[in-house]
Amino acid sequence: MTKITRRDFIKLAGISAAAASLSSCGRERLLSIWRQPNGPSTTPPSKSAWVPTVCRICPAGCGVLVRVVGGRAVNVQGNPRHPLNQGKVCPRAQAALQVLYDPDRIQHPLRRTSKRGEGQWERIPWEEAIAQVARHLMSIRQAGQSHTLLFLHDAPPGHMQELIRRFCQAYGSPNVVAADGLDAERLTHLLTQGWFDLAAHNWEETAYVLFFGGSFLEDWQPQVHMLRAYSYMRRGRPDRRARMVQIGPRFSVSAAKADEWVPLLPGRQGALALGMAHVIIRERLYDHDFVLNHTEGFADFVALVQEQYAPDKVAGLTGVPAETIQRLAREFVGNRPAVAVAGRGLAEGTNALFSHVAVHALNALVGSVDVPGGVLRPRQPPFTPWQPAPSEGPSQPRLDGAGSLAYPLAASALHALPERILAGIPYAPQVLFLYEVNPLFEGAGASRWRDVFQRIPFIVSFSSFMDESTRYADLVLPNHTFLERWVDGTPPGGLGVPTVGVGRPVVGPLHDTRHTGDVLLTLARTVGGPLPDLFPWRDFEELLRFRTHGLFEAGGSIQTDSFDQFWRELVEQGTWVGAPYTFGQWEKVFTTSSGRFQFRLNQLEETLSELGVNTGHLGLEGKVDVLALPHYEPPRRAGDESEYPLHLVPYRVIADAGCRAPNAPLLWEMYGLHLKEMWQNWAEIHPETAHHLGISDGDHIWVESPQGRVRLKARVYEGAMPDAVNAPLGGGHTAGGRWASQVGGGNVAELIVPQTDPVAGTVAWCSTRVKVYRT
Amino acid sequence: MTIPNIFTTPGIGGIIATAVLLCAAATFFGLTYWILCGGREEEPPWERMGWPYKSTDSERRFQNFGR
Amino acid sequence: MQTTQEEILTLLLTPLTRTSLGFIMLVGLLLLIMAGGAAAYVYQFVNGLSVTGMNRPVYWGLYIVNFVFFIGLAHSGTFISAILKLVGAEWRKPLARAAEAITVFSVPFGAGSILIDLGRVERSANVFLFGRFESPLLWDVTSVSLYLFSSIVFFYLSLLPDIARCRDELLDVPRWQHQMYRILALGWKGHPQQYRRLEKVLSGMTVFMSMLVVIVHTVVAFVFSMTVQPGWHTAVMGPFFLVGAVFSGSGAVVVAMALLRRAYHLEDILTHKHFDYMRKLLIALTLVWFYFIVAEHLTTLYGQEVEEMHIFREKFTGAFAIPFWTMFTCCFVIPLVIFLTKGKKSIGWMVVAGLVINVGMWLERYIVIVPTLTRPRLLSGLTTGTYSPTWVEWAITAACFAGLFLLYALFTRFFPIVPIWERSEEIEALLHETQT
Amino acid sequence: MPRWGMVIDLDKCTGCQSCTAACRVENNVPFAGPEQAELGRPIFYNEVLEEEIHGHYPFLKTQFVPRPCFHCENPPCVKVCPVEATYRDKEGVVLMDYGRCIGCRLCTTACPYAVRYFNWSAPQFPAPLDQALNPDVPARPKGVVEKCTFCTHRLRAAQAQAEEEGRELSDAEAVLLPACNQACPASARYFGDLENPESSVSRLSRSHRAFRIFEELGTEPSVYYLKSE
Repeated sequence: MTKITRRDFIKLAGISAAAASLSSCGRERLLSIWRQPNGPSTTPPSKSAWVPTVCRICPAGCGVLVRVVGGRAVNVQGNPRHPLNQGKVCPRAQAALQVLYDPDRIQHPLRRTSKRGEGQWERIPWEEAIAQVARHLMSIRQAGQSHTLLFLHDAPPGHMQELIRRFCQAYGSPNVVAADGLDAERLTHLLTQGWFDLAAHNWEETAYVLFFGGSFLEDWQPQVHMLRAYSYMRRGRPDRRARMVQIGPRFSVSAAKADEWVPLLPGRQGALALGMAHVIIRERLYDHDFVLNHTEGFADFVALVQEQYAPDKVAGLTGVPAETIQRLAREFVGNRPAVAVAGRGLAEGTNALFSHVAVHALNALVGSVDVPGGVLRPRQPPFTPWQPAPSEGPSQPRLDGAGSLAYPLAASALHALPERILAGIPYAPQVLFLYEVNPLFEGAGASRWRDVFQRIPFIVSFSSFMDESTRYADLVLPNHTFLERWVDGTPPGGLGVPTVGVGRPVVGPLHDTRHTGDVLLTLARTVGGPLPDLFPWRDFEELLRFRTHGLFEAGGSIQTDSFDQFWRELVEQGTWVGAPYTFGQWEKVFTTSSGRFQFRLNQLEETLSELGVNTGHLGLEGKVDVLALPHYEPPRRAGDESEYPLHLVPYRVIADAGCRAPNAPLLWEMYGLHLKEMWQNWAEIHPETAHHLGISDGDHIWVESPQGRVRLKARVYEGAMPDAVNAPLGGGHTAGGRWASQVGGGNVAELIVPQTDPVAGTVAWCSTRVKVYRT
Repeated sequence: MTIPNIFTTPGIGGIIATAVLLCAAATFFGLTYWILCGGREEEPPWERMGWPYKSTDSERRFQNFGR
Repeated sequence: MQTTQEEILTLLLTPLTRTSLGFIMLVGLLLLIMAGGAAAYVYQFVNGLSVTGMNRPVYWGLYIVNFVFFIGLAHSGTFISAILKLVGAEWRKPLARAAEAITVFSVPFGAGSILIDLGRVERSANVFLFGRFESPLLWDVTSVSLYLFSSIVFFYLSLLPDIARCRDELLDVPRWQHQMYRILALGWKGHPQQYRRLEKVLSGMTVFMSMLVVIVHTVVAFVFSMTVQPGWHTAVMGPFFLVGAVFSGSGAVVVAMALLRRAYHLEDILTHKHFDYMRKLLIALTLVWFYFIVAEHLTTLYGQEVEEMHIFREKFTGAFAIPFWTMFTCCFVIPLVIFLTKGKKSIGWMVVAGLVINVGMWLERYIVIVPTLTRPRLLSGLTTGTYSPTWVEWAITAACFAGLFLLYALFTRFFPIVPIWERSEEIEALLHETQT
Repeated sequence: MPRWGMVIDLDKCTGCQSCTAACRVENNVPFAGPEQAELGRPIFYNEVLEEEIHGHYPFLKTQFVPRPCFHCENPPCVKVCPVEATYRDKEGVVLMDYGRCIGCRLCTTACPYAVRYFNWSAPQFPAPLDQALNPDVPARPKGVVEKCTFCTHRLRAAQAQAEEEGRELSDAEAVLLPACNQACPASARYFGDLENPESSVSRLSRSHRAFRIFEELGTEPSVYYLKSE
């Protein structure tokens, strides 16, 4: 009883004392908006609303609920309704508020008044800005140069992406270049199963997972789903604890959480996978039914594998002991359903495609395709189709060479652009649009993009932040942050079931910014030609309503009588989920000509012969006969071994939100959990290597590649391979906001020699050699 | 109010501390006064405390060791 | 040869009548340093403790070190005058006041250091408004302030007759100074009865003070040893702090004696004999200190308790090896050597020893407090676990020491630093005869 | 009278730090910035600790340990506070009274888990970042200690609501109450009433995997961990 009276006593005391403190230092008045006189014990809860929307910081598009109090967004939580994250969020989503309220955001349209990159700007009204862009587009169009519009974007799967594609198509430019580097996986599925998309996984049932390359707990799409899957596979199913093996160059968080870590240099995943395939085939452990009924070209595959990838030989290629290869192979077939996954991170070398193919072949061997616990083909949401935009005039080749001789199967090859543009191949771009992409920082060999930008007469950035690339723009049309605008998203990979997230503006725009979707629609109307008819929607919301009508017809998780009702529900729930996944729809799973899983990559063969590409031209070592089979294509490494003895292994940590949240102190302060680094970029070096190089923990070192050198903090780390240097991408900004540019250490992307996979056109993040020395 | 409460209740500690110091103050004042009173019972109290301040030859003689 | 009362009197009282240029310069310098410290504190008050080198987990630094050190230093006076009086060491008499002065002037800076260390000093009243007696800090507040209080009174009473003496003898001093004497003398008449009572009270208080000394520094140690932190949570802390305190205190007394002796030409009063007594006393203390440090660390070493050993290694071979071994040399090796060799003859060497001991003891406080904090039980990678004081902390520390010197200098300038009445045979006799 | 406690499953934990982030957003914890962080002054009510990597390359092992305040039943910090600015409320949550703390930092040094943090300088939320502050949680002034509160403000709100509806706070509601639990993608964290033998936390705290940090100190933490095996 005395205790309670004591509490009251304290309250009084607290108030008087707090009053004293208030008067004492004026600085604290900064916080006066929410000042409470006493400790948490006495603070009343505030009335508030939870507004559902879609997190647009990473491409995954988790459903989130944002707490709004008195017009302020004050908290972010997962949306329990959204099947992807089911009420959970990762640290990046938590940073949403600091993106919204970032003091360094671009607050209104800007026009450059000084030389490029000098950062002199003048504010201009939106109408003028848009008019200026429109003028450019129209003049180019009249000159029959529509194709010289280059649109770089990293718009996550959703209608911004669709709109951008459609806009360029309608305008008459093939040059929409997407920046997400996951095409190798998509292509793998195209070649083996006939559809171009990331795979979904049925983790609920999986019993054994081989992760090749990237870190599945730090750099995966969709991340939160993977994190949830991890804990479910570990403890969600009584007495069915999944076993996980992380194969990769770094003792990452994933490697630490996996049951086993198999160190393997990047670019060698293919060899290891095929070595395992050899064991599985030799010991006849593969899934005979599946192979018999659902695959084609198995015989050729068997022949090749048996001949070329005996464990001993593979051990030579990979440095992984033959015993380990055999053990892993036996474990893999021994614990079904088992899945082999090639990383969605930065794990790839110049042989990205063939690494993925080889790894995916393992799934086919054990029949883990479209079975519970296996690899699924994600079903796409049934949006209302819009009539295709006819691009007028002669169709022009793409600037990045995707789909041409250069990159036969590529959809887009961002990192091939600089070279080609600087060489003027095939023609010179005249207008550059930048949406949620920052090549001057994130591009391989980032700084070389500066020269590219110099070659382009007119550059427009839609960025919300004054990042490296935007600094080089002529005109900035700042986008709303995602909490201020209509957003939608369909998770890349992840779930089999069709899933759509939709979000309305959570708070009114803080500044004089505009939804880039609306801007594009306005442009479409202004530019004229066929565009106005192809873009009849007033704004992005209307566009969403139009497209989601299809969902209404399909029914799914929201069953209503009228569309308006449906739309209201959709916005209220923030998510729509389609029909549950049905297994065994083989016609959907294998859309190849044969309707089977292709061990022999016919389509590759055909495309190559169509284009008349010979393997030598692509710099592939695989002979013609093996080229169309899952085989090991040795990675090309930039930099001479004698001069650059170490392999550079760039990677991403979970707190790295990329160009959509470059300036969130929350994330920089939890940047390097593993190495206990905050506000700092570092390079991990194995103790012995460090000893040889005379480098000790915490030294400042230069990491130098043929591309350039950056200064980093050396961290002597047991979990680095002796002949590798691991360094995180993400830190080292020189622009983007006060906090972004305070992060110590250089930008690791500067080091990457921009080599690409000759077939898929993806950049080889992990094929650069470096040397390391003290500053 | 139990014994432990004496130690854990906020305020009581302060009271104890203050009490101790006040007692000390009282005692010390008392002692000082008592000393000064030595052999001066005839004088009024305030003069024993030295008010108003003055020094007379008589005392000086006593102290000057036959100077 | 025995000097007469006259000479002694003039010897002791003349300094109170004139100010040397050197003195003025000294005061000026000290004031300057204090001004610097004050500025530093204002800076700290405005910007918060972030201007110091303290961090997580090293939540305490120089300020707390100073606190413990000054309180320790304070024990010199009480020890010399009170405890030695109890054991009836007559030789202490001329030293007593010099020593007590150190007490009276260093305690305030000890207590002050705590206030300086507070994150919200303007709320320090809360300690009385909401004080919980369970907290060791409250024991500190109580005992230290009581200690300060009573040592001032004790000091003042023993000073009373001599102030009266100044009042009556020094008629040619500036008016305000004479006024000061008159007021402070409280109309003391030197009546035999007064002397008798004074004697009674003083000897009574010595007992009280002696107990207080023990309590106070043990309690200071409790602030640390009551926590469960490795390196702190040991019963030896209390006694060890106490001994350390008396140790550094006595060292300080030697230095003070020598300085006064030189400054005010007291060669005949503070004789080699006194220094020799102090030397013997200090030898004993050095050995006791050694005994404690061995006891403490041998226990740890033998027990091999993991967390304790972390701290142990940090001290002996790790990040704190240099201060630790410096501390050991300063507190044990150097003093012992000096006392057993040069110190016998030369006062200069005794001063050196006294200074070295205090440097050593300051380091010991540092070694006790900081290493434990740098190595918390539950390690967090985000903590550096290092501590390097900033200029603010150093400035404030310097100011504290300057303040101590200043008060001391001013006191010696205006009051006889060696008790007059306690030495005068008449009064001795008087007291003696009246007792029988 | 419930006694709130937490259980954290180290086997599930993926070291993603969502808990850390969610906590900082929920509780208006200021960021330190590079300089202060360098000095070891950032505030993390809930920090994800990592066990020192052991074993020899390539057979390395480590473990991620999310560390909130352990809300001990016998809290060393509360004992030593001279002004009862920190106290253990009747439901077993160790809280701070920012209005009263004098910043002596005796509690921070007394806590064996170093979970208590000090505001070395006035928290900074450069406008418009201050717009994002959570109205339910007081912003701390400079010079006072702060710590994990088990999101006591959420707890009170939930209890108040339950009371309105004339019922007890159900275990299902409690489990995800603190911001860290709600965010945790791996669902590795549980919150609830340790007094109630039926609650998930007390059931888990009896599991053979359950342990507490530094049991030997007799602080009786209310936070249990579940070890991998």
